[in-house]
Amino acid sequence: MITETGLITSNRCIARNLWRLEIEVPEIAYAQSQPGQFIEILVDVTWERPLRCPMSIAGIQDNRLSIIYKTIGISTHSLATKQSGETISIIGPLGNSFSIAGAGSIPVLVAGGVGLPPLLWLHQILTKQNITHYLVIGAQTGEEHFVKTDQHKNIYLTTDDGSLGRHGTVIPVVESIIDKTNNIYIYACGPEAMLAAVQDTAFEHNIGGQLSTESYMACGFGICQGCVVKRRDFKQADHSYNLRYALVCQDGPVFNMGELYFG
Amino acid sequence: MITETGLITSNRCIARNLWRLEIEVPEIAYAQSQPGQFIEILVDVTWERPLRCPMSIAGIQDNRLSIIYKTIGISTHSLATKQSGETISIIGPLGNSFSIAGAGSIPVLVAGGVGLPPLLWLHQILTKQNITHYLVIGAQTGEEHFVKTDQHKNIYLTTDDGSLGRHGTVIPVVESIIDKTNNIYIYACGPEAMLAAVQDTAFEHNIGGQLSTESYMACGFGICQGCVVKRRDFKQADHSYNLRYALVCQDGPVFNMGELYFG
Amino acid sequence: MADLSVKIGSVDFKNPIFTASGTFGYGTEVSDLTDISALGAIITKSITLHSREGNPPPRIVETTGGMINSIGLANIGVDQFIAEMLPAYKFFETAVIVNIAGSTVEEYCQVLKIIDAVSSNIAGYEINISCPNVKEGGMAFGVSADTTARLTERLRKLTERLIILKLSPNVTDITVIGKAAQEAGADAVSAINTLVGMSINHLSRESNIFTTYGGLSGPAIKPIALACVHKLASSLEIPVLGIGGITAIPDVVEFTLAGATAIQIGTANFRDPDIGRKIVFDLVEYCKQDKIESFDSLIGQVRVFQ
Amino acid sequence: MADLSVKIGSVDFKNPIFTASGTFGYGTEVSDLTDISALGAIITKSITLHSREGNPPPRIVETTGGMINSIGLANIGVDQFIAEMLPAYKFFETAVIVNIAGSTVEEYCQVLKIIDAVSSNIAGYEINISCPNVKEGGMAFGVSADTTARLTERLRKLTERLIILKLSPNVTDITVIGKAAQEAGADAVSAINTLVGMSINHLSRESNIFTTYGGLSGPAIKPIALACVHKLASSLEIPVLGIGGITAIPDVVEFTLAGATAIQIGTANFRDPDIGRKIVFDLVEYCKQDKIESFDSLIGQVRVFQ
Ligand SMILES: Cc1cc2nc3c(=O)[nH]c(=O)nc-3n(C[C@H](O)[C@H](O)[C@H](O)COP(=O)(O)OP(=O)(O)OC[C@H]3O[C@@H](n4cnc5c(N)ncnc54)[C@H](O)[C@@H]3O)c2cc1C
Ligand SMILES: Cc1cc2nc3c(=O)[nH]c(=O)nc-3n(C[C@H](O)[C@H](O)[C@H](O)COP(=O)(O)OP(=O)(O)OC[C@H]3O[C@@H](n4cnc5c(N)ncnc54)[C@H](O)[C@@H]3O)c2cc1C
Ligand SMILES: Cc1cc2nc3c(=O)[nH]c(=O)nc-3n(C[C@H](O)[C@H](O)[C@H](O)COP(=O)(O)O)c2cc1C
Ligand SMILES: Cc1cc2nc3c(=O)[nH]c(=O)nc-3n(C[C@H](O)[C@H](O)[C@H](O)COP(=O)(O)O)c2cc1C
Ligand code: FES
Ligand code: FES
Repeated sequence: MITETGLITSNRCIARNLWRLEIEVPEIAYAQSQPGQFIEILVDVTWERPLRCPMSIAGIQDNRLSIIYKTIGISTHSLATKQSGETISIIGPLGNSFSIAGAGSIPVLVAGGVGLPPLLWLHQILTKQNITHYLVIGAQTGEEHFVKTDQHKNIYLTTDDGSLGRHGTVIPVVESIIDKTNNIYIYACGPEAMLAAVQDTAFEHNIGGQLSTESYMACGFGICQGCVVKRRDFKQADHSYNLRYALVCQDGPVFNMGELYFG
Repeated sequence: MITETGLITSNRCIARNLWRLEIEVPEIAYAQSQPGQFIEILVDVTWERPLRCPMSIAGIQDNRLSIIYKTIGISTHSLATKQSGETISIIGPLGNSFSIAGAGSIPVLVAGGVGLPPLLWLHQILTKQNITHYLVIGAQTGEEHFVKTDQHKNIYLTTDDGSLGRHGTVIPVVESIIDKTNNIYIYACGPEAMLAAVQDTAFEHNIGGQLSTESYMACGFGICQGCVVKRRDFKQADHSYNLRYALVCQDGPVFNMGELYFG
Repeated sequence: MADLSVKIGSVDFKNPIFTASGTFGYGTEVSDLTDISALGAIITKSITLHSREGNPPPRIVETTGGMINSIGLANIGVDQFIAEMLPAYKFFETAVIVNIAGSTVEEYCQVLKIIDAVSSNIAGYEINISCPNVKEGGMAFGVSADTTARLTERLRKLTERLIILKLSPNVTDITVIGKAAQEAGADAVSAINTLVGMSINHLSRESNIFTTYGGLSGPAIKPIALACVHKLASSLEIPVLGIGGITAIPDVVEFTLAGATAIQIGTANFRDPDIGRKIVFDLVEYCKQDKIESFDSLIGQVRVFQ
Repeated sequence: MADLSVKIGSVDFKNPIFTASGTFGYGTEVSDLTDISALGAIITKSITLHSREGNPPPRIVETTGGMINSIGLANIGVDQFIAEMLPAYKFFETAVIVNIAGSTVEEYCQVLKIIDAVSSNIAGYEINISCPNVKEGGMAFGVSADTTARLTERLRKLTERLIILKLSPNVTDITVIGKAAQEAGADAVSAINTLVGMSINHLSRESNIFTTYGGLSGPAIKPIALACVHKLASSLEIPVLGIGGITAIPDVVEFTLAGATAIQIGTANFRDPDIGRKIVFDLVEYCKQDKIESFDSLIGQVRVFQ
């Protein structure tokens, strides 16, 4: 956990309402961040919005960290107006990270919407390490996709409206991968409904994996207790003040398959 | 009264904490604005600050209006970050204006701090019309002065700390002008204490004139009743809901010498 | 086009976008800057029996997301109001609700009687029992259920027109006051008036408001207003008019979902006196996009978890 | 260097910059991001007799200039607190005040007794009678002068350490509650806790907070907090701790001028957990520039007009 003033080196639109921001934050970049971790950005120093904005790390290269964000409200729209050369305060790296599955298992990365950024980074690392894996990306419409389908690289896209890739959710694609592949291990990040469906599918086929989830956060580092999610089995001690809930910001955002209760 | 989206054509620092902003607002510029009138600027569309910022018009040239402002708080500091090319919403022209004194009288313009902008414009007009007049400008320190002393043009500066021009307030200079000149007429704009002193001096020498004053405003156009100043003689009907007070935004900002009660 | 009309008591308003008392003058001041005929109603500055000079300046200061005012019910008084304003209202194409204030039950009654006797152009009265900036009257009424009931009962007997009690959030339980108003015959309540607030200039060490305390309004208070409206709407039968920090369509939708039959725009008028008209325009678009036939079908439809 | 120390009851604090309950955990969580030894005191998350799971999510939402929370007093309970936290406080170079909550007078007393029996490292207790997010306890106490007096009296008998009653702004007259606390023996009061607020997602039409209502905090509420502090300081003899929207030196100065002996930083910690240390640093500078020898000479020095 470091507070650092970052220098914006690029900020551009990469798909409908999706932006990619690159920031020089040497201290955070060299703090051994891992895919799954996130940062808290102080988008504006005014107090119209008192809180920072949590964003998953989408990659780190040398002293630069990147995020990919969707403009949905006040802070994210304001973030999209920032220019290279401006500075911005960042706290990070925060939260836990995906842990690499046991040797021999085949990772299947399942991303929905802005759940993609951390998995893109994981995908990059797996590719570098020459580990065979799948990447399944779901979005509402084709305009939100900025990664290209590539069957040779095992990259599959889906859209809710059928405008690009497979029509429907990511689940049928995941199931077809399960059908033809042994020893797979799932990494999923996306909206709660998707995570719940992925977890159901994993249960059905008795497959292990990790889910990265979101929640509303006031701090991002354990002092507000605002970011709780319900555990299925609440016996495990953690950073939350009570065993029923886990803190997304410290016990997560990555949880083991089966750890969380959705619904 | 017009609401118009203005295009910023320049915004630069002209003295310590003093900035000059130029905006293209054709409709307002051609609405026959006069020195003394002001505009209401929506500095930021966020709601950290809900109200607009009142600023005197410092001049109009073709379709461009300029203001001169001091960075003292949230809105004015934010205004100083605006770049040419950005747009900004303006309501104006607002309030009444200085009326030109009778033929033969010699105008003495007395400005304190950010009371200068409207008088600079008046000075410009008088100069164009070849009307002999004086301009006395007071500031706390020399760093706040951006107009040059010029005895030939009857421009005199004072500073509270003596770092530039005459040491002290504007009053001794005004008195020395009174001493050597007949038939003078005063136009003053500045902090309340200065206006009170000018009014006292005018009374003493039985000199007429006009004072432009400020107050906290919520609207700028008569619907909040927030901007009141006390009248000395409260028998005159005006825009305020009661005769004791006058509205700076509509009955002012310019009042006749002797009209207001200070203290 | 969607049906935007709403009914309060027996009166139909063409849409639920009103302007709040004290933030739109008497409705005649800003005709240069907006078209008031677009609005569902305008609510006048509070009227008292005699013209009031109001509080000394400073009366206004900005705060984070809001502002404090201490106008002190400055107003032209009922006689001048009748002489100058009522005739103008004949030509208004929007409903007018007259806001009344007083320091005694008697004063409220007299003002209402005087206006009611001569006016045929107004929809009704909003009774301000919640002004935090004056010593007499105002909030002293609004914090007591008894006084509220007594005042409402008396006024109810004097007119057939709408009587809307404007409630203060500066109380332990606003529903108690709302119920008192309802039982005494009010047609509706409006909520909220401003919250008691203070501001100090840290440099001069002076209070930024002459009366030390003033009324806080603007987006800063919206969550408090929304809670009051939801509580009132959940516990009363009569309509609730929502007020507090409304600046755009999402706010209007939120207040409506919380239970407001109509809403009032206050502080936002100072930034943009045309905002009410714009919101009415946006509301038409909003209903079209969301395929809403009658906007009033949204009233109270918020989904709460428990 | 200016003297920043302040005295509350018989306890000296090295400076008046405290962190507010529930916004700084137990003081042990953010050692990476700040140096808590700079602070005058930290106030712990509310402690109850048993560990509480708190309210279901969503618990947090942002508003203009503020945020709503409904944590619901989630906490580790007094046993775990004693086992894990008290030992850590031995090594703290800043004072610790333990905030206590309960659903019955008995529960508050038990928690205080248990802690007081084993602890030698704490300066005193802040009694939370003003949490708006839980059904039992909390605010139910804080809105009644009687209950406040009864609770304070009982607690007073149990300890020599500081007893600070934390008051709710959700009342008609906060000074009545403050006086009840003072007369029953409280060493100080702190004000304010959060205001009851609501937020709705206009798209999904759902409440943004599981419990429908939550507590509003942040700069949006600062004017309300300042008014409460000024009223309390003007009517009580005991010190007032100011809380509400404090983010920087001007806020600290304003609360002090209004009458606060010390201040607490809440919501701003979430944006910058180092903010308290920075403010202490800035306070030294401020006093130097303004040639202030003892910062406490500013307490209550606001100039009001009437
Ligand atoms: C650990 C974590 C990692 C995240 N990573 C990313 C990322 O990589 N890319 C990305 O685009 N977004 C990410 N988010 C979500 C991002 O933080 C929110 O979209 C952002 O804070 C919204 O701010 P806003 O002011 O623009 O929206 P607001 O104006 O606050 O809200 C707009 C809409 O978005 C919803 N919303 C706001 N905040 C959240 C939230 N925290 N969770 C769910 N819904 C919300 C609101 O209910 C509202 O409907 C992440 C969130 C968390 C907790
Ligand atoms: C009719 C009129 C014409 C004006 N013309 C000019 C001009 O030409 N150039 C210029 O620089 N300024 C002018 N002002 C003053 C200007 O409006 C304020 O300085 C500005 O609004 C301050 O905004 P802020 O957010 O930066 O300061 P804030 O953060 O609001 O306040 C900073 C400090 O300034 C004080 N302050 C804020 N607003 C006012 C105000 N309206 N009057 C007096 N003190 C205030 C506050 O008490 C505080 O101490 C004019 C004001 C009026 C009413
Ligand atoms: C400058 C000002 C003057 C006001 N005057 C009155 C008034 O005369 N009578 C009244 O009932 N309410 C008055 N109010 C309260 C508003 O009608 C409204 O209830 C309050 O401002 C909250 O709404 P907002 O947040 O949209 O401003 C006034 C508010 C402001 C800001
Ligand atoms: C997330 C959160 C949790 C809080 N928890 C507590 C608590 O457990 N006990 C308590 O007395 N106050 C609690 N508070 C109230 C704060 O201590 C403080 O009184 C309030 O937030 C106002 O200050 P601020 O505007 O600086 O945040 C909490 C506030 C927040 C925002
Ligand atoms: S976000 Fe504050 S504890 Fe997790
Ligand atoms: S500023 Fe609103 S009436 Fe003058």
